[in-house]
Amino acid sequence: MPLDRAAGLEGYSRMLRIRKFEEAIIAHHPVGHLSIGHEGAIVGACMALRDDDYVTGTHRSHGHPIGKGADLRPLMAEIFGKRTGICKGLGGSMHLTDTSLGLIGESAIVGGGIPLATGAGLSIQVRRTDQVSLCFFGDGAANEGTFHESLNMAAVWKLPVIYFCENNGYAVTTSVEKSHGQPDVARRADGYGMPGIIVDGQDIEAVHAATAEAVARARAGKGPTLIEAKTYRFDEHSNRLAIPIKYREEEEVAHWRAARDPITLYRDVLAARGLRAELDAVEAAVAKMVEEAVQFAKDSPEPEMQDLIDSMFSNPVHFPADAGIA
Amino acid sequence: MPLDRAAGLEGYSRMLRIRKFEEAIIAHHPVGHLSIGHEGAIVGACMALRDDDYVTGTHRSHGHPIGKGADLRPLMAEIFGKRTGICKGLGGSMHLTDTSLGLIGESAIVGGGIPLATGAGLSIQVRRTDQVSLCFFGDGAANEGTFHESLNMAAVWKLPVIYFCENNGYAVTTSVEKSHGQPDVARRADGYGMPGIIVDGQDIEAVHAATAEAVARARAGKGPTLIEAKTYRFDEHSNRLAIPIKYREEEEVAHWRAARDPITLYRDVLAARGLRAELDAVEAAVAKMVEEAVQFAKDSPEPEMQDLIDSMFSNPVHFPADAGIA
Amino acid sequence: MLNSTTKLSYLQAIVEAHREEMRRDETVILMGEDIAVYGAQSLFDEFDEGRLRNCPLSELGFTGVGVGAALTGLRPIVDLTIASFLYLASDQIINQAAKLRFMTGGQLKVPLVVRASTFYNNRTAAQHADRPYPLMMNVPGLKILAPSCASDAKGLLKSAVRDDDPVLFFEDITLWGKKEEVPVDEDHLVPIGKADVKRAGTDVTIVAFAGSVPPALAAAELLAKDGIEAEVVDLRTLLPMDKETILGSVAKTGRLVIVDNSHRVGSVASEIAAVVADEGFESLRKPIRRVTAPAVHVPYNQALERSLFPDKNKVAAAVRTLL
Amino acid sequence: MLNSTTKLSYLQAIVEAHREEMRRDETVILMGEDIAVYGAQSLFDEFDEGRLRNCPLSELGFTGVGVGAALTGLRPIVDLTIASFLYLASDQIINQAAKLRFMTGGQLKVPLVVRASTFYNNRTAAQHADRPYPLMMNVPGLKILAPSCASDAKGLLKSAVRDDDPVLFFEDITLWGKKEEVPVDEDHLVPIGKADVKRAGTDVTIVAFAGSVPPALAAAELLAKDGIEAEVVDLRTLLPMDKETILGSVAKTGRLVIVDNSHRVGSVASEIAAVVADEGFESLRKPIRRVTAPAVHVPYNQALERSLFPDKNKVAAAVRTLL
Ligand SMILES: Cc1ncc(C[n+]2csc(CCOP(=O)(O)OP(=O)(O)O)c2C)c(N)n1
Ligand SMILES: Cc1ncc(C[n+]2csc(CCOP(=O)(O)OP(=O)(O)O)c2C)c(N)n1
Ligand SMILES: [Mg+2]
Ligand SMILES: [Mg+2]
Repeated sequence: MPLDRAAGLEGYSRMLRIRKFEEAIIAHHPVGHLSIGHEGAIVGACMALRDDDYVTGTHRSHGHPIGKGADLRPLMAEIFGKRTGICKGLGGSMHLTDTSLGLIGESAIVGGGIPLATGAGLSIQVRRTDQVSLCFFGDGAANEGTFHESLNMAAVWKLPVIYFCENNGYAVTTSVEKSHGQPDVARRADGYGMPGIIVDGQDIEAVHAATAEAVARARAGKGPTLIEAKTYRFDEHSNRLAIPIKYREEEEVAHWRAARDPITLYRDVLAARGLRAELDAVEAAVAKMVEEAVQFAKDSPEPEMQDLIDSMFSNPVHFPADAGIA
Repeated sequence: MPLDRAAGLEGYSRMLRIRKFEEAIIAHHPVGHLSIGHEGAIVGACMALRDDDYVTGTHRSHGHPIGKGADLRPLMAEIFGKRTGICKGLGGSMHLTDTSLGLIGESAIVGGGIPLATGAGLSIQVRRTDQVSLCFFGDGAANEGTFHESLNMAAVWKLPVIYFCENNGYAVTTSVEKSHGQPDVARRADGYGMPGIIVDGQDIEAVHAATAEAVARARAGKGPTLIEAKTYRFDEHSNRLAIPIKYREEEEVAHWRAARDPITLYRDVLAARGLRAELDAVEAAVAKMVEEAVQFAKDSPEPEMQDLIDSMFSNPVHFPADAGIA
Repeated sequence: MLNSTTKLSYLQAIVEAHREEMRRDETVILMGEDIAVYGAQSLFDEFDEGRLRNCPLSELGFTGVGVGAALTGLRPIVDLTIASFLYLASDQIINQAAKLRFMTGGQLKVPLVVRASTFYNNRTAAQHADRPYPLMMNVPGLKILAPSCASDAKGLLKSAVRDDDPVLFFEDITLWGKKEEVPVDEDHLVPIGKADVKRAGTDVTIVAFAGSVPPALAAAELLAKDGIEAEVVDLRTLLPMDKETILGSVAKTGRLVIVDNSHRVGSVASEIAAVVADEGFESLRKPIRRVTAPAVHVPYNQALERSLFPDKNKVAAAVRTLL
Repeated sequence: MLNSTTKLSYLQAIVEAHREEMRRDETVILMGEDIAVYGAQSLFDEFDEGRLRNCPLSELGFTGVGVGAALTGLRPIVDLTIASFLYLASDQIINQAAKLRFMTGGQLKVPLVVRASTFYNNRTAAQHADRPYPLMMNVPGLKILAPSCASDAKGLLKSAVRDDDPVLFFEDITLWGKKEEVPVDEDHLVPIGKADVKRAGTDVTIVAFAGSVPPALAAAELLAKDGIEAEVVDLRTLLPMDKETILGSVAKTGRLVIVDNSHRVGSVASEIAAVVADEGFESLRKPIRRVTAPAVHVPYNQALERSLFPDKNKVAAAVRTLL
């Protein structure tokens, strides 16, 4: 079912925030892995969550906090490595983790976040709250042992976890065809006795509907679901990594950019629902947000050694004295 | 299809060798994890292999070399920790590895042998021989990340590997029901685009037929197969580990021992085929083999530090000089 | 009552620490494979299976599940059982547990305890017998404990459960059955980062921990017969190390022997030696000796296996080379 | 021809070593993720995909596949790419590759090379920037290499491929682009286990390896301006260590500074210090100094990250404390 008017506009706004945030990164501070192309999948999933639901993410970490509704300023400051960054400039582009919105770690170790999300599910079950835990991961991550071990545990224990695969068809230069015994990640769910669902990741409302259903199952104590959103990475794997080979066709990239852009597709949907004026307002607001975020980042101070020291331990012992800090 | 006369008697003999070898262990040197109850699965699988095919095994390592046809004397000497042991007394009960018959490692790290067997498959493919690689592992091992990563690679690369699960229903005290999202390991194969077959592990000829078919697929370059043999461990997990809790019903154990013993079941089959006299001869021969093996082990010398030193490196550098050996 | 004690084995003391902490704080849970087999069966009488999780054979996965649970309100104790399985879980310990607080600029805390038993001198051969403490010492953000007796085991494990950072707790199966009087006080804590002088002496400092403490103490008795008074420092915490106690003892004795059951190269003993060769050099009168297992794997054959590990004679002999 | 050389970067030299060894021996294969991205793309022109395996994201699995292939007639080179991913593969390296020959009483050999790049000073933050050499030094059965220049990288990698034991080969990305003249001789091998005196001196010994060699040499130049002649020993092989060269140099200088980019506690530097504090104690005139990265994680912020690692000034300052 479609998102209602307010939710639809908020969804459009969050997708646009991701897009514009990352365009600003390209313009001002080109580092890292962009989510451009994934906005429909990310925001569709996040819109099905409450603020107190947990989320884990990946090295492609910008979209997840923005999708969950995070303030852009500390995120951009983090990209710039500043002290006002969401991680004090210690984490950086691959780790935009805003814990105030339930994010508990964007893992640059591919597959590393899958057990974390599962553990959040265990915590929810033991503490008997009605939260859920949503785990973003890629098609490449689905080949890590952590995927297998985690999904099986979640299934045995009926944990309230949604495993959400952003399947963009490639892990760096390696296609799903060349790295998976068969191409559908969702088809692996049956081996764990878990439902597996495939959804069009470029259709925010389809993603939202599928995720909302999985969230309802999880809150009802019926256990985990694996959702595979078929999506596409519009840019290179990382704008810091030179790719010396051709691993996907230009036509393929051009087709997705032109015909499968989740933002333009959804703009047309909302426009058809008579929301042109509201869309223009959203676009102006997002442009302003991103501008302010960049300015905030530029104006912010660098972190100092003391910030680093303060972030190491909750209960320091013989620290920093014995750490050998010059 | 049934095994022919000679193969049938050889299969019966190998099953009996495993049984009597382990009864001798209980009597003379009680260490380790016994394969009693698994004989039909192990021998049925091994009888489908050539001497030059590779095999990897597990901590429950006695059955695999015997199933492949190994000389019992060095195996028993290894159990006794003697210098004449197949591993010079350095490996012991969990590692009875006879490389002359293609065994390349019995791993006491559960799941650790699965990538090794897969690597042997890769080697076969790169060297373009018509060998195959067979990987024995347990139901518990199927929950290790190595299972997932290895089966997927074998499927993508169409490696000549047979993944053979000895599903005895338990990992130490943990039942499949309490540790697997759904109870059939073979059902996980589809997620890798690989055939998965379930077979009665107490029926040596059924196991042989299923394995022979998978071996034929592999030799024909058609890729890997996952075979799950439903079997049962008649004794405790390990006769060196005290189990303080009740995790399976006595009736269950009694039923399998009485009605599902692969050796008595097959003896009846062969007897019905008019082979009573031959069976008696096999039993006498096996009794003698095991007796000789025990005597050989008892009469053998202990290994020395030099044996240990000689086994560390193929190309020693500053060794043993710098190892700090007293 | 507060000062009364009860006789417990090292393993029983560990189980008691679980019981007391699980009673005190319902966010404490135990996870691991066949946990009942590793001493915890009596806990099932008191706590439900929700807090006593028998895990599938998925070391990396369930350790990461413990980390995720620690990030979200629980205080998990993850039992890896045999320390040789630690490698499988090492990525979640090193790249997640030890780094998440830092990488999030201090937003998160990771109150996680990981238990692992060093399973040597037990005829289980090379894939079960590792003592991998040194592999984790290089990892910032971790605390590493290795007690040598029941009361330290109980007091340190309780401190670990109450600590908000990830703690590795190494149990030594050569000590599991060793009984002694253990305080019953539920707030009996042994501080993390403090060594304990198990025997006072003036002629030589012997630093040991976990299973290397008994041979160190036995060697000290041997040496005492010849009028050599050894001071035995039980490290108890490997990371962060109690440099002050070690350096203080060496300042007094001028001689140092370190006893460590791990492999010689890159051992805990090596780190101690490096610290003293820098910060304690002026007080050193003799070379620093390390009595360790050699850099070879552990064989199945029992006599060969035993011959690899430090014993009182090897320790005493090392001391005598310094006199 | 035999003595002629060609200018290559450190990474190019590594790729050339692959090319030469793959030509020489068709059982040599390369496995890893996106191997073309890590320098190997030119190999695809010459060798088929059967021998150049792009692997799924399954570090533990494909490293174990490499071990299995090594047991059965191949000589695989497994590229783990970034060294921070080594933990995921550590079980197959430690429990299988390093132990299988031993556990089978010498029946098997494991001619495996595992490559890993230390990816620090590169703004990739804590989960990418580890230098985990020390974590592997405690493992018997392994050989560990860490070259500091293109010709050593080529010669050592070729020796590693020809070695019948498992070898860990650490590349240092701070050196990847560094060019120098490299022998073209296809049998130019650098022996495993031999250090190299990169600069002769009489006043102090500076031991370094991989990315810590450039600051060590730069510090030596600084010190030379003040008439202090430092001898710079490039370890090249971390395991087994060339104790003879280190001890020989310290016997001459009486002073030792060790430079190591890994975290201070349980570092490679600690092991070297321990060896010298025992076997070289008599020649030591001053404390042993370790110049290392501190025991904190690597931050994203570039200035903070740079400030953690040894540089020529820190090394020179450490030397001056010994004069
Ligand atoms: C354990 C691990 N292996 C390899 C890498 C290097 N790496 C970073 S991203 C990536 C590809 C991940 O692919 P996928 O999971 O599909 O996510 P995507 O980048 O496509 O969003 C790789 C191989 C890593 N960071 N961690
Ligand atoms: C990685 C690892 N984890 C745990 C253990 C301890 N352990 C030894 S055997 C075993 C159970 C294995 O179960 P399964 O794979 O079903 O084999 P079975 O013993 O039933 O034949 C366990 C948990 C181990 N040896 N290795
Ligand atoms: Mg992808
Ligand atoms: Mg089983």
